Amino acid sequence: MTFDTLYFDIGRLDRLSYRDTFVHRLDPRAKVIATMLFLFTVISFPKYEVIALTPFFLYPVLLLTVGEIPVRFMIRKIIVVSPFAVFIGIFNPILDTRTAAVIFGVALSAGWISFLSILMKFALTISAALLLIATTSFPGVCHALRRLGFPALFVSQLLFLYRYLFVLMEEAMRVIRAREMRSFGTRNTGIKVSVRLIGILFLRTVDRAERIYYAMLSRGFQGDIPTLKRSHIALSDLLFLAVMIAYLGAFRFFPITEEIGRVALELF
Amino acid sequence: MSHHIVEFKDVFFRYPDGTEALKGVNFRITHGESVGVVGANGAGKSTLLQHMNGYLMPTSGKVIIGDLAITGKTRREIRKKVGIVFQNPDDQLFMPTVFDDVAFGPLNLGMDEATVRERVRKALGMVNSLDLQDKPPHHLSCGQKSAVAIASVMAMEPDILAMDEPGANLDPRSRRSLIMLLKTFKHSKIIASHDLDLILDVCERCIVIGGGAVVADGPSAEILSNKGFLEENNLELPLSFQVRS
Amino acid sequence: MSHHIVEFKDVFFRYPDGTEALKGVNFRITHGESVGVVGANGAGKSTLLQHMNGYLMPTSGKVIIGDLAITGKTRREIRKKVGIVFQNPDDQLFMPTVFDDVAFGPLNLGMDEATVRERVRKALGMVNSLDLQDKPPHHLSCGQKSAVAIASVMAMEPDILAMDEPGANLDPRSRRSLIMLLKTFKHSKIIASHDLDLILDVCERCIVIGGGAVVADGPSAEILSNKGFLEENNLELPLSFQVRS
Amino acid sequence: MHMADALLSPAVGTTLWAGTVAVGGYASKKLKERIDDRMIPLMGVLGAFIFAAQMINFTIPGTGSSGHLGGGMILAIILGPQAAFLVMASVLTVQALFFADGGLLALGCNIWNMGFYPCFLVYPLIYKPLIRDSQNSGRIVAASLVSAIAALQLGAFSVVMETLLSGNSELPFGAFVLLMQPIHLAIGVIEGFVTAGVINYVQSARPELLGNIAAVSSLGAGISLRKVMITFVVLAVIMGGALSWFASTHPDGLEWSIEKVTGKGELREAERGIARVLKGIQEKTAFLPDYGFKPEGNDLKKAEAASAWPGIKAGTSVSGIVGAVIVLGMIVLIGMGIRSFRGRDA
Ligand SMILES: Nc1ncnc2c1ncn2[C@@H]1O[C@H](COP(=O)(O)OP(=O)(O)OP(=O)(O)O)[C@@H](O)[C@H]1O
Ligand SMILES: Nc1ncnc2c1ncn2[C@@H]1O[C@H](COP(=O)(O)OP(=O)(O)OP(=O)(O)O)[C@@H](O)[C@H]1O
Ligand SMILES: [Mg+2]
Ligand SMILES: [Mg+2]
Repeated sequence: MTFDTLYFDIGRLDRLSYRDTFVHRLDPRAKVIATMLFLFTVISFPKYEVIALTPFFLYPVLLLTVGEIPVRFMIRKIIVVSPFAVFIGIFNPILDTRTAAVIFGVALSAGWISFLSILMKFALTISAALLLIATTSFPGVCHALRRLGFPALFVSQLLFLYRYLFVLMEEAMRVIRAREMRSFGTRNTGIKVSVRLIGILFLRTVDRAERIYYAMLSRGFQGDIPTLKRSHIALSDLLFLAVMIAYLGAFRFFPITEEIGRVALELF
Repeated sequence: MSHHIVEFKDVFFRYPDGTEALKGVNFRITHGESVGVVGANGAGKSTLLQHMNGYLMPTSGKVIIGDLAITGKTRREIRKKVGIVFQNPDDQLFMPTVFDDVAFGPLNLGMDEATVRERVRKALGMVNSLDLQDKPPHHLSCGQKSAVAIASVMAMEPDILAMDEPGANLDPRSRRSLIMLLKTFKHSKIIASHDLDLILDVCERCIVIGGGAVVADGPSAEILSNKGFLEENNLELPLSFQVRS
Repeated sequence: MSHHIVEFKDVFFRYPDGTEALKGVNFRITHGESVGVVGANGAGKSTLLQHMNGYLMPTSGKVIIGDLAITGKTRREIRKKVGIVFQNPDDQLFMPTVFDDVAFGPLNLGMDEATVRERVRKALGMVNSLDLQDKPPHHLSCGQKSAVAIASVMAMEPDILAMDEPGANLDPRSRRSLIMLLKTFKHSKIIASHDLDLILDVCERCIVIGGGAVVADGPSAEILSNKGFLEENNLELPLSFQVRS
Repeated sequence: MHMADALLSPAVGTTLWAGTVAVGGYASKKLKERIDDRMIPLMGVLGAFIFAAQMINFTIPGTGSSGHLGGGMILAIILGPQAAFLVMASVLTVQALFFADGGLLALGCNIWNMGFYPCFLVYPLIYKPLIRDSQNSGRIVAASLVSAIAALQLGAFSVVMETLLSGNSELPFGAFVLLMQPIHLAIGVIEGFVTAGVINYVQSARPELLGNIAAVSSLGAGISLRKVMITFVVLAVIMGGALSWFASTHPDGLEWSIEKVTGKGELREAERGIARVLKGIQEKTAFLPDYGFKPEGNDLKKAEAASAWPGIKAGTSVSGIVGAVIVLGMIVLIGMGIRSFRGRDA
């Protein structure tokens, strides 16, 4: 079942985020802001840009290595998820057939270039998002959002969602197994039984919410979820942001990659 | 210290679907007592415990904690005094990390940061779980969750502690440390459980619930050794009293 | 009758997130044996049980039921032989009424209506729950749910029965009738539990799991009376062996 | 269907983020005014429920392929529009972070497409009027079906618009629409049946539940709200359209100014050593001039204008490729370096 692996993947991603490395210790706000800037910069490149995108791989690679995130796991996640961009992008080579370049006699259409650009943007944006969560625990991201001004109500229920995601998914998994166990390969995956299962899961969820609410009340809950400040912006965070902005700015506005290529060409 | 008193006065409770779960419950627990609540499945133990800080309000009758009867107005006050540990720790650990969860109560009580941190440290230390504090509860084992759930209630330093089946799903060693922990808790406590051996170890007094009412109330050692009576109430002798042939 | 044999051959299992839950489990259960599986929280008992009908497939090693090794192809066959009762009965009761739930398995086995009715009647009778048959599972008490969950597995008349913590949350009398029921089940059975007294009552043989491997395997009476060994494994003597001062 | 970062232009992404934040802020504010405390855990846990429910796959009759619940409609029916919108927003946030569905910039679009339409358009304008206070199961099926289809069609159409306005895809409007809408019709039908099934089941098993939750939260579907929301949609579409039209016809404002600042645009080219060889190769490979420097290549005029300096352009491209290879090589080396350094540490 593919969803099983998806489930375990998020479990793994979640565990990764509780490591303790330099990147993990950075303030979540700094990482959220940096990620958004990064995404924005990458997306702001025009359709046919490929070369100028290359330096931006430095950021995920650094996070990956300094944050000690397993490379293969990340690559697999990036490849597996969200085929939508690729699916839509693949039409470009088909539809945009103007010749953009002839390399050793092989004509390269503009569509391929824009498709390559989409693929690179895809890899960059997806890995940035995954790395954000892998190096910043989900609660960390939530607290960052809260302190960046997102409504308390939204953030609290995001935290609840996260907390019970695993509980409920495991519950669903057990129910599915129970059904499987007594189905004996008859295709009992019809909508009818499934809808029942979902219905039962729903009822249990509502009951659970009630019990959670009681538990909260019993510990003095009065409508607001209080939290301790868990992090302070440190010098390293500011430094990180500054470097990040310089890095993004430099590679966005100056054709550094080409310069490097030119210098290299001159050297030979 | 009258604020450690728990009194049920002729409490009736009907669930909205019509089930009569409590039918005239009467008892009084004074300061420092530890009381076991036992009874068959569906006897009304959990229902009774949920009356202790006003989740459920009696259909008729009164629940008095300290000097206050529980009403819609007083229950917020009363919740600061009574700590309840539920049957399923997953329902109780609702914050995303262990630390946040244990800190939730003290923060709501309006304590400052240093005090909160101190409270959390102390409560987690009590259940030997200090090293779990940055973990998210969903990556804990069942037994660890139970321990943290207890810590999260202990952090509020309640005057009265109520627990519903605290020992289920614990392995024998963890169960034993729970018993030790409960013995060191010096205020009033009420423990509902099917584990009569645990009740016998922790509680001097025992209340037997049957069909929504108190059918016996007295010293644990006495009640829990009355075989005939226990069997009438879907119970049996604690296992450590049962002679194995 | 070789089809009642359960054999684990060097079974390793790693959860996809990297947790090594089983690290080389070996044992063989022959027809009619009843075996208890005990161990600390997180030792791997539930993981082991879930290998018995192919929910989980070994990362390496083999699980053999009867004459068949469990593979993707054979597990469908094997599920007809092995009935598993989960830790939480709520996970197991997914149909809107008790009757539908117990009938679910037999219907899927392709039986005709009369046989299905007969099976349901018999299974519910076995756990004294015939009168519950029209109720929706969410209105049952915890103990009643456990009973129905057992019936829903029994209705398939499995050759091999596996149960995970069947006694938790049952009141002492229900626990006792569960013990009686298990004793009357004549085929092979495997029971994972922290309730060592229950294991001692029901199983002649006992397997102790520690850190994902079998650390002891032998007669229950022997293993469960070895205090030092039990304590090494987060266990303790069955309560009925503990002398109360 | 999740919109993806890679297809998005900054203008479209920002516009929909702005719309989403506005609606989210509005929903939080409205909800806070009348919320019952117990809604907070309920909303969160129901968000988790959507994930759990999605694990329960089922076979779609007649096709053999499998489908699962999306969730927008069911949440709207159970929680009412504001709360449902926030829950949907959190579900999609978790999907963007943990499952990498879409991405963080596209999150604005996705919340809009899958949250706004079912909660603020379809629920008050279609579901509510169809169902009124009826508890008739046939009526629930019909209303859910129509609603789910409508919500998904709107969402799919938005994906089309967002993609096209972003300008990264070459798909013509007609083909794209023909691709997306029918698929989502099928998905909508399934979503509708499942939604109805669950609502009906809850109705029969625990009728009090639907009434209770709805009573707390679904008062908000008033007329004024509708107007506000429709204005929002119209505004968003117009703004998105205008902005990305601007973006696609004019080069990025910033880039323009950079070009002016650096003046020459290109440094003088040196022809030494291997560069001369490469120059030879490059004469054979002849890059299309508009590639690799200026933004929108589909703008033919620009391409023609740019071809006025073919030599420079071509040179840029070759050094560009060399640079790219070097940069990527360095990145890989840095990565491996850190890794082996750590390896020795450990
Ligand atoms: N939410 C509810 N709605 C309706 N009836 C309920 C509800 N919860 C419990 N009951 C019923 O109230 C009675 C008492 O239930 P309660 O949970 O208090 O029993 P208990 O003594 O805790 O049992 P157990 O030992 O199984 O935990 C039972 O008959 C039960 O079916
Ligand atoms: N779905 C899962 N994903 C990852 N790890 C898991 C999963 N389920 C269990 N584990 C881990 O596998 C190990 C064995 O777990 P298992 O549930 O088999 O223990 P157990 O012996 O049944 O414990 P308990 O007595 O608490 O029921 C534990 O370390 C547990 O954390
Ligand atoms: Mg109870
Ligand atoms: Mg287990």
